[in-house]
Amino acid sequence: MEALFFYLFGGLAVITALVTITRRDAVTSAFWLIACFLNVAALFAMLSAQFIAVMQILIYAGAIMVFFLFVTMFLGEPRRVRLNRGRAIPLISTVTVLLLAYLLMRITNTQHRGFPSISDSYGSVAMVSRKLLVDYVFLFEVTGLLLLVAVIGAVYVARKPRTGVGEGEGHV
Amino acid sequence: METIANHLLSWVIFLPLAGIVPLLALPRGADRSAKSVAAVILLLDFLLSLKLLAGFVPGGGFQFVEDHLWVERFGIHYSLGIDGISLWLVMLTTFLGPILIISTWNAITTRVREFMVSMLFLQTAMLGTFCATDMVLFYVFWEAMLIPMALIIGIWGGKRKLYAAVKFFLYTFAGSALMLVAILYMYSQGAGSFSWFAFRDLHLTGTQAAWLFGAFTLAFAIKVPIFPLHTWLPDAHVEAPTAGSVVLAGVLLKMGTYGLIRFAIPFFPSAAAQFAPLLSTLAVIGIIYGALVAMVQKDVKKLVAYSSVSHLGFVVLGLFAMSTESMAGAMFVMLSHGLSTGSLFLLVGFIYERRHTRLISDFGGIARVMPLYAAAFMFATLASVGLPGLSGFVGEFLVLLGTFKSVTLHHATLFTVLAATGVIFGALYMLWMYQRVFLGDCENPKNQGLKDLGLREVLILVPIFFFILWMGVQPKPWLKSMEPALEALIEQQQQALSASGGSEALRWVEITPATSLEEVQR
Amino acid sequence: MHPITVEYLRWIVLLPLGGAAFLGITNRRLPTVVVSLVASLTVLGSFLLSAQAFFALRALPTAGRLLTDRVYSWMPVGDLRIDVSFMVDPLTAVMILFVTGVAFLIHIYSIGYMKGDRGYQRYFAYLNLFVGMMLILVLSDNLPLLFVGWEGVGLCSYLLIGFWFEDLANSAAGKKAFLVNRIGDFGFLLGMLLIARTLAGKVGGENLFSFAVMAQHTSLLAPVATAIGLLLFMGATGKSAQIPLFVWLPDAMAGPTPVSALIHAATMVTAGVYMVARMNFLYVLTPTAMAVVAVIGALTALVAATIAVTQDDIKKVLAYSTVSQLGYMFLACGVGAFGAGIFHVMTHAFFKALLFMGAGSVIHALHHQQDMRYMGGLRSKMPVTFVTMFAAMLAISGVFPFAGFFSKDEILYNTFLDSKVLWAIGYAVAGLTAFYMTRLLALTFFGKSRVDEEHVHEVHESPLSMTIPLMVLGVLSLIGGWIGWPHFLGGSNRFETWLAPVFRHGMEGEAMAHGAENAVHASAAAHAALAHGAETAVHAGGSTELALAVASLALALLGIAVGFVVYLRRLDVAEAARRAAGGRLYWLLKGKYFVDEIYEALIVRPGYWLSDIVFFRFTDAGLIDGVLVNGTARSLGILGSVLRLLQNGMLRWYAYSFTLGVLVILFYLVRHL
Amino acid sequence: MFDASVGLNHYLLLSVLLFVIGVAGVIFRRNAIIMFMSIELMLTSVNLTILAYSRYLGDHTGHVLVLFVFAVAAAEAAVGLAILVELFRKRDTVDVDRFRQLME
Repeated sequence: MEALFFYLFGGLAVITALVTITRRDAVTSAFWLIACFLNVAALFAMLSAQFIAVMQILIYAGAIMVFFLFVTMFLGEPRRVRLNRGRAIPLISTVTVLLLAYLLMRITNTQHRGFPSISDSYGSVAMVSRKLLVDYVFLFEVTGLLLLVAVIGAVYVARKPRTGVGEGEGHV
Repeated sequence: METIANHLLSWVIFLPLAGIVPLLALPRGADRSAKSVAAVILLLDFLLSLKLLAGFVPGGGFQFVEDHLWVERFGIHYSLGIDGISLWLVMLTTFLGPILIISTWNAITTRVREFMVSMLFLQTAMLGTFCATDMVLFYVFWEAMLIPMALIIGIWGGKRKLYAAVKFFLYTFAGSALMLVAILYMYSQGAGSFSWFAFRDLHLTGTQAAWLFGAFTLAFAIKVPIFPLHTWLPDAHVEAPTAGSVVLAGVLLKMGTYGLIRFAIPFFPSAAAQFAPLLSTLAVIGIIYGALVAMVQKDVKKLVAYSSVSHLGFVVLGLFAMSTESMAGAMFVMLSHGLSTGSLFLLVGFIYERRHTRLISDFGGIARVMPLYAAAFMFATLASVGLPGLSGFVGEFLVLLGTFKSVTLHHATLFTVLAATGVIFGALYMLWMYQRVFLGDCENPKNQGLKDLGLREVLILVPIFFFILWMGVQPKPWLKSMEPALEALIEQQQQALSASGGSEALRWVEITPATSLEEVQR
Repeated sequence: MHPITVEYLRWIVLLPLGGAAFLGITNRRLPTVVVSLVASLTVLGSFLLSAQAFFALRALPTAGRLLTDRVYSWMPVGDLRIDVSFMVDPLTAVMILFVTGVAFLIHIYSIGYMKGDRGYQRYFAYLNLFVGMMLILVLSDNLPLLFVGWEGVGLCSYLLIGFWFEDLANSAAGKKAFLVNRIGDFGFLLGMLLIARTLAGKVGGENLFSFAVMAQHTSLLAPVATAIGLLLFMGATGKSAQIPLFVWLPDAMAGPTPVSALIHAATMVTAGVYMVARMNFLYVLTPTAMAVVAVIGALTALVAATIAVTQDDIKKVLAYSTVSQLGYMFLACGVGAFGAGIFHVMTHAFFKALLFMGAGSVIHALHHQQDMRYMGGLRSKMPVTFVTMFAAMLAISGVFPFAGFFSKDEILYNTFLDSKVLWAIGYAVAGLTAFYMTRLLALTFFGKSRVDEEHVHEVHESPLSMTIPLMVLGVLSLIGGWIGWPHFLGGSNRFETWLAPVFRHGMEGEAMAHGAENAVHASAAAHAALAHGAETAVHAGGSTELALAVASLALALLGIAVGFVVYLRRLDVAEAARRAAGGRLYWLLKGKYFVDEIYEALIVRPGYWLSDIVFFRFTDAGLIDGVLVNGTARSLGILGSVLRLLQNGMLRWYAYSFTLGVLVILFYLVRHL
Repeated sequence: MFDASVGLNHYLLLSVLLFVIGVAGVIFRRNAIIMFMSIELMLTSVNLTILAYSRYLGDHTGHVLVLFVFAVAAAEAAVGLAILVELFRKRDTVDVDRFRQLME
């Protein structure tokens, strides 16, 4: 029963991922990626990491992808960009990717190891937050700082040139 | 005065460096005063070094020793000292100092002040190298010497000056990098400190000694230069300004041989004996090859440069023949080569200042137009060719004598015979050049207008020629002061060899009347 | 035989050297009179001092005749003690006397000959330097100091041959002389080194190069004596122009004639003979070396004489004649008659210097015309020159009362004792000498005048300053030989006895060489017996010596007669003879056996090619510089440019290269799975 | 293949697949935004692996780590897109190959 769900959500995740990278239009691929993240969230839940699953949906699917969509809309993709063809790079890179895939699989196909039983409070917000705020409180603070810096950086980079040094008004 | 007395060596070394301060203080365009300040400083330095000479006791080991802690953790000391070997090289450097400055009175016109600064810096570096008895201090001075020399060639040089400067710098630098590795390795082998004595008494296995000897000798072989590594010399000489090539030939080449006799041989006596045949062969090749190639040169300076390769081949042969006469001869050739080739370069410089060309084909019949110059050039040629009665002969004769008598060197006879042919080739290319440049009638119009040597030029040549003659006629004071240091070196060499049971490469045979000739020859 | 130390020997050398230095420094600023005075007086001073030494020596008992003057220690290194010290023994006395004597005469002669020449002072400076160096060579008591003089005279001959350096040919001749000498000196140097090696450490602190010390240690030198002898002789062939190194002497005629007279006739070229005589104690140890010396001497004499017959330039004839006579001297030394060799050196110095100076005055009169075909009939116009040269001709041909007869006869006699073949060669050369000297006289002074028009009436006798030396030497050519009046003619051969002590080793060694190989150290008694033994041999041989003397006199007269007949009466016969003797032989002789051309082709040109193409262009510029040094530089440059391509700014290429990196690392990690 | 329970290696296999797809996305696509998305995908696959192990070990450290990954991913996306906007303003395109500035 439970394996069934795993293959369902796993397969969906892979398929949606594949579709994301093959869409020509950034917006549609963004939506497909959101779908993929939802499936992954489901997988997290199966791993009884409820808090993380919820956070995944909230942050990834919710925040980051929305941000992606916003930026895509904001930029207003002027024209279709063809998938690049006919250059030496694709041939070698497919070989590389396949090789990479083969290698990683070789590493991970360890013998079957089942999951031990766990207490039902495993994965709950209390447990995770205790761990987070007890053992890794310093890292927590630093990450906060990191986010602050990222925000300032993003704002600074993307601000409209007040001094008109660039070639006038952006196209937007 | 008292502080000068007991720190005499440091004063002699760092006086030129101190001279840079007044130079920098001069206003921008004051070329003349820059030159005179530099000349005065170096003259003072020479006079100071005379005090060194006066206070020197031939028998004692290192004298005027100064030893101050420098880097405590690694046992690096600021330690100086000179003995019979380095004394005369120091005197040669300080003697040539003022002469260099006066010789470029009107040769260098652009950026005169910077030129004088680099000359003074070079002088300090050279003196330091000769007096340092601490390996790190030696290495610092050794590298410091490269910079000004490369600048002098690179900035004030001839057409291909950059190529020559870079080649000179990289070539020497690559060699000395290896030496640095060797020094550090030896320190790591428990030498305790970087002092010369600790390194000399360090016990090393056969292979270690061989490799370290190889590293040291390679660095010095490039500097000497020994046969395959000499191609930087002609370029450096041709492109360097007059003063540059005089100091290059006069002192810098002696760094290599000084390094061999001060560091390579005493540190690894068994390896030195083991490699002696190889290095002697290279030396002999150098002698003949240098002379023959000199014969076909079109440019006078290149010819003299290749002749230096030939002369220094004698020095290396003498060093590795390991007998008192050959070592003394080698030291003597160093000094006399410094004077004779130095004066040759000065003379070539004078004619270059007048005609701005060095090609032999541009000259002809100069003797009619400039008789005094022709006579001076003849004197320098004879000294360089090794005419008996001048300093060149004494050195070469002792080297050949020592090599022929040497028992540590196998096939000593073959080496001596081949080296002696150098005597013939020497005369061949010098006289042929002299004939093409000076003799015959002077039909080239540009040559007819040349004026003979001025007072300044004669003033420079007279002291050099005086010493060439004195060293040729009465070499005793020089030989006497060198001998104890060389005796000690050979003594130490023999002990090391007999202590190591005579490495298989060498069999120590005592010459007794009964020994038959072949036994001696083998 | 403890030597007497004196102080004035050094002045014999210092006087001319001082004169040279003084004239050299004040070049072109002294009036000619002062110059000639200074130059001549210094040489005269040396001559007087030499005479004083000679008489001091005569006063000493025959056994102890040795004056020494140790000036200072030259090269004290390790157990080596070389010092500058001079000595005069009977041999040196003879040499310094005639060297300074002839030099003084030539200085006087040069005053007239070089009058008006731009380089007048420079000429005399060089001449004084030469005399100084020659005296160092002759007076030194050890080999290295002798070598100083040896190369010093080589230098002076270079300077003087190329004296008129405006003409490139002269300076080339000078260079050739110096280089060939240098090749000889190379051998000499090696000889010295071999001596040093064998005697090293076994001489106990004395100067192992000094002749006395070497003479005492002949036993040590015995095994390597042959090698040393041959090497030293190589130096002698260079200096005294013997086969194979005689090519420079004929070209040396490019120098002023007094130079040829002094250097290339009387003094420098005899240095080789002096050295062999000085080292007689060594040469007697090796019969093989002696044989080589004798054979080469004889061959050179023959070859040079044959060439001399065909030369047209008056100085070239004399030059080859000198080479030939030198061959005689070496022949004498080779057969052990060192005394006879030195005797011939002295007599030859007299008449050859005279011949050269006579030729000089002829050339001077004919305004530098040296070709005999344009001379003739000068007998009436230049009587003094003619008479003196005639005397010299008779002397060199070996006609009875003249000097040449005695010295040449002694050599021929000693050669006869040693080997008949060499004697035959020597005998033939005597005839040839008489013939070509007569040819020279005939073409120059007899027959109709072939002098070209504008000079013919100007020809007049040379000024007094040139003729006086001619006369003095003319007299010497006559009486010079009497000092060695041989026993079989009732004389006491004072010259021989005078030199005997120096060559005592010679006699003793001679006995040893001929007798059993026992290295018997002759005690005083045995020594006397030996000397006596030699004495009787001479008396017994007196009759054969007389016969030989008469034979050589006859041949000489025959040569003279044939010479006169051929070159005076019937020039056409001479022409016919030349063609009849076969163009080829004549062509060979005229071309001087093409020795120069052979050397040029075999040694000079390939040598130049080797060093230019193979050494410089191929190895130096090409291999070492090109491939190794610049090669590495270029290859680094290429490598750099390749790497630069990787940074092509394409973002996705960077992404790809990251992935590639990951892949490689994974491969490494996974390899053992 | 379908044995009863789903083990650790299944999850690992899945995350490998997702990761590879992400890498392919980054390499093949010329559109910068798609590349960013692929990067996010790669990060998610890594999260999956971390959680799988965390569950296997029965420990919550994995969870904390994933949270941090979220933070970093967010920051990275923000700054990345900001740069993209600025680039777009200069070049009117998001085609990566056009941005050759590094090379000139």
